[in-house]
Amino acid sequence: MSTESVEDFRARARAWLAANMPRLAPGAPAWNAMDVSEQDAARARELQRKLYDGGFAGLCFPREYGGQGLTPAHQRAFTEECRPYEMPLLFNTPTFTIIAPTLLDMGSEAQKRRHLPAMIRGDELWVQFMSEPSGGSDLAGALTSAKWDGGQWLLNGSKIWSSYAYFSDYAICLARTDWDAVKHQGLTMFIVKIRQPGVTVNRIRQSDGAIEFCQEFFDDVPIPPENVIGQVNDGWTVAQRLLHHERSSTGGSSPYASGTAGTRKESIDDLVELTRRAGLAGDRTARQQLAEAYVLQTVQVQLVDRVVKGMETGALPTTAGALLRLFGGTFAARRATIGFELAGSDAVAWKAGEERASRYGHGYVFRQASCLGGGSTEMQRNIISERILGMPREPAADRGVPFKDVRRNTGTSRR
Amino acid sequence: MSTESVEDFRARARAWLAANMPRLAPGAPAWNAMDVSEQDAARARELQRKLYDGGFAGLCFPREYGGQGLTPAHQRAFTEECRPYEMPLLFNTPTFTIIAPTLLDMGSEAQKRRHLPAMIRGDELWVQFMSEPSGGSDLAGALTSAKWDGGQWLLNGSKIWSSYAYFSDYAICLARTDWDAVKHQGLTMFIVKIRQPGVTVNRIRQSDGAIEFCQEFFDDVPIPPENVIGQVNDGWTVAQRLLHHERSSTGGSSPYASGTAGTRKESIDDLVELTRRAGLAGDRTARQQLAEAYVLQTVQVQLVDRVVKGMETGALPTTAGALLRLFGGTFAARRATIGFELAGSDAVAWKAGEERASRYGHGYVFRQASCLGGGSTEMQRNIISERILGMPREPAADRGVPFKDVRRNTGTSRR
Amino acid sequence: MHFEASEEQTLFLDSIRRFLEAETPLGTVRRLAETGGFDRGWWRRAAALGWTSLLVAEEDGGAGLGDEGAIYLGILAEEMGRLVSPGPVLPSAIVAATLSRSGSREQRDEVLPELISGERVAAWCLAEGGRSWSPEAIALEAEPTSHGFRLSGVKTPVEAGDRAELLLVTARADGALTQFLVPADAPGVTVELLEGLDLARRFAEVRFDGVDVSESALVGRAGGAAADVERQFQLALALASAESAGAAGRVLEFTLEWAFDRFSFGRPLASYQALKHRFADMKTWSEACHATASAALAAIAAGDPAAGRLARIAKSYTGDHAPEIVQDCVQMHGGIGVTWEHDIHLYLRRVATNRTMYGEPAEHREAIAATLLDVAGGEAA
Amino acid sequence: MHFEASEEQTLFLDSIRRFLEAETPLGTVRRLAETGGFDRGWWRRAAALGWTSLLVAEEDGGAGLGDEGAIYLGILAEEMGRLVSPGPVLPSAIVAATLSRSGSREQRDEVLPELISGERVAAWCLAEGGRSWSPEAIALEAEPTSHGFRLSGVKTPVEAGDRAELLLVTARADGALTQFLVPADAPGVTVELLEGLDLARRFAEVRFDGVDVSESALVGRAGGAAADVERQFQLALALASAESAGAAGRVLEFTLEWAFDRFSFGRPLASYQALKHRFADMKTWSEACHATASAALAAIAAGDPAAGRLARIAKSYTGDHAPEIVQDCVQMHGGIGVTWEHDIHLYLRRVATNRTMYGEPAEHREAIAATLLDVAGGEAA
Repeated sequence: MSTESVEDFRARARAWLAANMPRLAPGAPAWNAMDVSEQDAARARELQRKLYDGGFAGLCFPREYGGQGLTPAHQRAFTEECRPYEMPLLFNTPTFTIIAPTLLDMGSEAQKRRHLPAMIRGDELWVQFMSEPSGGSDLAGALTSAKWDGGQWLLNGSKIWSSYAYFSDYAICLARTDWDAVKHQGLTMFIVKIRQPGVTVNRIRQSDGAIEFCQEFFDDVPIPPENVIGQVNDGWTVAQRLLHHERSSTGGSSPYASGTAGTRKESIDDLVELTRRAGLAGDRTARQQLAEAYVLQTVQVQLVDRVVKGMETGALPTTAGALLRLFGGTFAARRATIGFELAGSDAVAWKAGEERASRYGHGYVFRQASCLGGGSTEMQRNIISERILGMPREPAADRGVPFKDVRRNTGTSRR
Repeated sequence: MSTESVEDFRARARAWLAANMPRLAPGAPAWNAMDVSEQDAARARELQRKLYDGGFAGLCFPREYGGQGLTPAHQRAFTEECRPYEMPLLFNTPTFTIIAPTLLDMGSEAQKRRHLPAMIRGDELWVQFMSEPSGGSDLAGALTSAKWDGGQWLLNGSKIWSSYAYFSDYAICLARTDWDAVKHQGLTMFIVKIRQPGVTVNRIRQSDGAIEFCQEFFDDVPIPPENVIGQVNDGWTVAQRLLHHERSSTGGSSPYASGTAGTRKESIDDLVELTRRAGLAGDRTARQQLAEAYVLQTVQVQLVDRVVKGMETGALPTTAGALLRLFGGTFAARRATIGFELAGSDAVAWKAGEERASRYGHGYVFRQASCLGGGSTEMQRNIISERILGMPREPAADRGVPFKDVRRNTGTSRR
Repeated sequence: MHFEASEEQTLFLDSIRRFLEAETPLGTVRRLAETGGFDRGWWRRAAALGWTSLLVAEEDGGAGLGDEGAIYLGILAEEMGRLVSPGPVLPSAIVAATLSRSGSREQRDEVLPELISGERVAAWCLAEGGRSWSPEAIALEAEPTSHGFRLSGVKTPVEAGDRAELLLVTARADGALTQFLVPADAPGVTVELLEGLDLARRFAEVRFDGVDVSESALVGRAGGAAADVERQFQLALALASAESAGAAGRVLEFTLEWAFDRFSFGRPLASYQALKHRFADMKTWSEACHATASAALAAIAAGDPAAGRLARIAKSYTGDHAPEIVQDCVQMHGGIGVTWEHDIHLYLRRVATNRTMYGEPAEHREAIAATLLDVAGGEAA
Repeated sequence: MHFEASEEQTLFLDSIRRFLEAETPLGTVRRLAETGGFDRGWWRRAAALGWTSLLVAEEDGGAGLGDEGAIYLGILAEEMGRLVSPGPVLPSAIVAATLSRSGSREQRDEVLPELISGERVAAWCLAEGGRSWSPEAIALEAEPTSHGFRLSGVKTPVEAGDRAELLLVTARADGALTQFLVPADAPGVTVELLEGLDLARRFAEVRFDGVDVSESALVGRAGGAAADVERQFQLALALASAESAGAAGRVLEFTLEWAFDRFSFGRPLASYQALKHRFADMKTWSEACHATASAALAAIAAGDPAAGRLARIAKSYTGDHAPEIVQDCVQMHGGIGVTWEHDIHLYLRRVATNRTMYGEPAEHREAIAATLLDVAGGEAA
């Protein structure tokens, strides 16, 4: 089967988009991942279905699972063409860029046939149940447990930092199934239906006041055996694939994302407009800061290109996505600081109804989230030094010990 | 015996200085610790003798060891008064601020009576033989050894980074005397006469082209038993006192330093003049950098005051000198960078005979020395986190193992 | 606090800490944030501890500490920072000090006692919404009238402007700095509460639309307020610095506890060298923040001519470093550090606000550069 | 090097590396530093490998790579950085490219072959000793005379100015950019070798005291050099960036080896997490330096209208980060890292020099800000 050339595809996509997808109003705000409602989710499902019906959904997924079997170059062309249109961006992360490729790598044939087409059709939004309140960076230290009981698993415990769980359908969930095994060998990865008795989803208010993340509580939630991904007690292998795809996703190198939240240019225009509005267009220090943000943003895109090619050619190991996460996280934090400094006192006190600059204040308060979400920058530095540079691994006190005997948090100094 | 009031002392010192010490020419360059000749050393000995004869040497040392038994406040007053005069600053470090207080703490009565008055009279300049070519920050990993042989010790090995050894008289030298003991328990601290057969002193050229440091080689150098400081195999206790005094010295909190190389004002005037000469007096970015240097310099002095008082009152532990070393080292590096950036292309290429800006280029090349000499900033961070904040110590692979079995450097990747 | 506190200073510190921990622990601060800021009864009780009178002369009912009151105020500011406390400490102290120094007999006899007792609250109207907070940037016009002056202009942001009964307005009459004490309900004055980053401290925009005041509203003489304004400004810089030093120091303390208690890969976070080294940096910056804030307050207390420069140095250093300490402590906390539930964002909001209020680091550095470069001969004194 | 090198590019890279490792290893570089820079025979042998003709058209005796030659030059520059090599690669390539594009028949027939063969060396006279390296700052005057032009002004620092037989002089005639090819021994030209930080690369001050040149010295037409100058400038920025990326990348490699080999407290340095995390940062910056330099060269090779901005971005990013990588690698080495004996200072001198030459990061950021802010509508293209 011969593949359509990228340029032919681009022309066809352009025409289809113009005829079918809603155009964004000029100057419409870029999609804001921070504040998504159930209505937004319903709208995203509808648009995703539209793409599917037009043959423009799941471009890089295999045809047998509802995709189009095209190349990353086709996807890049489509993402360029769809900029002026409203897109179901909510499906990109984690559903398409993290969960779906993990299922592709590690799921059973039945799991792939059941869920991948449903995602691509817009029927299933997914989230990750990975982090735990007690866990920090140590994902393999999961305390959430699943017990085999009468032909099914029963899930108990709690997960946190899952985005959008309150309107999503399924989750991929890492749970401990053997407490006598050493840490990494007693874990299993499950598919969990979110809307069912025993699953409670609470929303978490962020330090900037927005609500995006959730915490879930599990009380004897039943999971059928066919919902195990990979092998029982081999969940860490699945988790590592998932983390790999997460690094690609947050680093910007995933071929499964379709459309982007704003072009590069829009994103610097934001700071350009702020600089002008603050009356700093002629201020040399402000100009330096603005240019610094633009330089870093440009270099980030260049670094993504380089690292993706390096991984493709084998010049860099597959863990090189950590370079992108580290660069991206620290750049986003720096950008938040520059925005805050450019905004001046408007970011600190503002009139009701004149909140434009206030988001730079809130962005500064929430700044470190960019260095925490998707794996902290500390974890990325560990990965880069240990797996890319081959430096010795950190000594861990939990190796070779039954997990039940590993030391855990003391005190309750969380305030 | 009642002590003279600081103000009376100050008046007396002022009069004596005016009558006896050579005045610095206005605008004379601050003393440059980087480029000291044997003639400079002879001159320092002469001036130190003059101070001694006038009763203004060793102000804070006890009277029984040739000092004046005065308080740090007297010393501060003297240091303020002596600014316009040429002073024997070469004696300050390490002789007065590091070696002498270590002898005071740990030396035998005979050692103190023999050497302290000789230092204060200007007869003995001392250096430290602590670091070794193989050793880096791990001073207790010394490979230089002393063997007991027929009523005396025989020293063999090599030391490095000793300033001024080529014109100094004595050294305090840490050597291994028991290879079967664990690392810290097989060391002994010795007094070593430098000018004697078996001691070879080579000078080391720095990356900026200057020559300050030395490397020494020892070939069966005899040391009499009375030259052991403290107990045999207890040299690490002595070394810890020495390191404590070194932190005070490089942090700027030693009461034994007399006179300073340039006032605070002179030091910023340097950058002010550079800014003007570079035509940047009206450049907003340059002004920010200049002010940053001045802010950091001022805060450094304020931090010294705070930490010294904190140590005096017990609010901070005696290891708090590490805070000053860390601040001082990183500030000096930042200042070198600011100087380099202000100087522009003049610091990178210059006409013969117009080298003024070139020292900012060389200062930049040698920048990290301020974060290495006197204990690297990494060691200071270890000390601060472990001994001030009480965080867990780094695991060391050399604890509880006979030193002869400890793993050492591999390969020869020094280039 | 500085390490040479006298016994009186230590007692004062203890009384503040006891009061704040009992009356406005962080849970209370959060509730106040929802309900509109500090409680008046609370403020009167705080005033009874002497908070409002530290820079007021004894004959005006003050503490009689003389200029040394600045050091006590610094202790208070640090403690306010340690618990992200509400309350108009800074404007109250500044206005009371100036009234005691330069106020008319009537202002001192009628107004000052009510400020000292906490019955009434005063705000200082300084900034005018531009980038600069320096007194040189003040433009609000005081136009002479037959019976006094007419004030026209906008002041924003004004700390505690929404709660103040009295406004100390820094203006220009004939181009020279002049200050007035104006009731907040005077005709032509409009106060609009602003929304803001700090949950416990509020700011307002105060408009003066041709506000007529009589001669008796003058604080000091017309055109003669420069010295008072400079001193007020120095105090504001030094107190904001001390407060940020206190806030960052407290955050560092509880983050260190967290690092001891929190286990990752079977080891406490505190055992990871990469984190240990960052804690070492933060400890150094934190001590430096305390050092420079204390030095600025000591200089103000001593009447040191360098006080203005030292206050700017303190504000620029703490403005750069206190927020960075708190941000890295957020990072140390991981995900919980960016939730509303965790208190660390209260601190981050406070130090971020302090960084901006009374001038950002860059503005103060520019002023410092001016003293180094723009004076003949580069005289830096 | 970028990760999609063609087979030809890889062969070219191998030939460079073999040549430099054999002919100018670091020991040789040190000796050349004492004796006055690169050897002419060495340069002719380098030229025989094609270094001088990468941007010269095939009909002028060049490689015929078209604009893709910029990518080959980038590979060469990185390798020069990896061994802190001497030699006038950058000025030679730039002058040869411009002569091939815009030179007269005579210049292309008579001069270009000698530059390509390495018989003669050319330098580009751009900067004039001020802070700015931008073409806009050029002031050297080309005053029309009856038979040509008279050049008056000073160019400094000029890379390889001391060794060049030919000078490409960027000047202004009637206010418009105009370029001339002038023999270094022309009457009125004075060349003074400068001392410098870089031990292997030399710069000179070149004075033009009323130097009379004929029309035939023009490269292109009078007043019509703006496009050539812009292209030369872009190439210089991108090549300096690539060289610094190569130098910093090499330093990172050998410092990592050092960290594996060096034991402290019985453990290799490489096992300390605080150092591991700094290596991770450095690796990230190093890859980013390579990425941005490659992207700038690719844009130049592709004739992308964004090439000028991308070259400035690359120069500003590498100017900030390559020196910081090398400095932190010095720190990783400890005391030996600040000795003359250790080669790391050769690298530090090179990247520090590159940071300054052709404009510091701040100058390029200012130019980038101008494209963002000063064009109507904020058009950033």
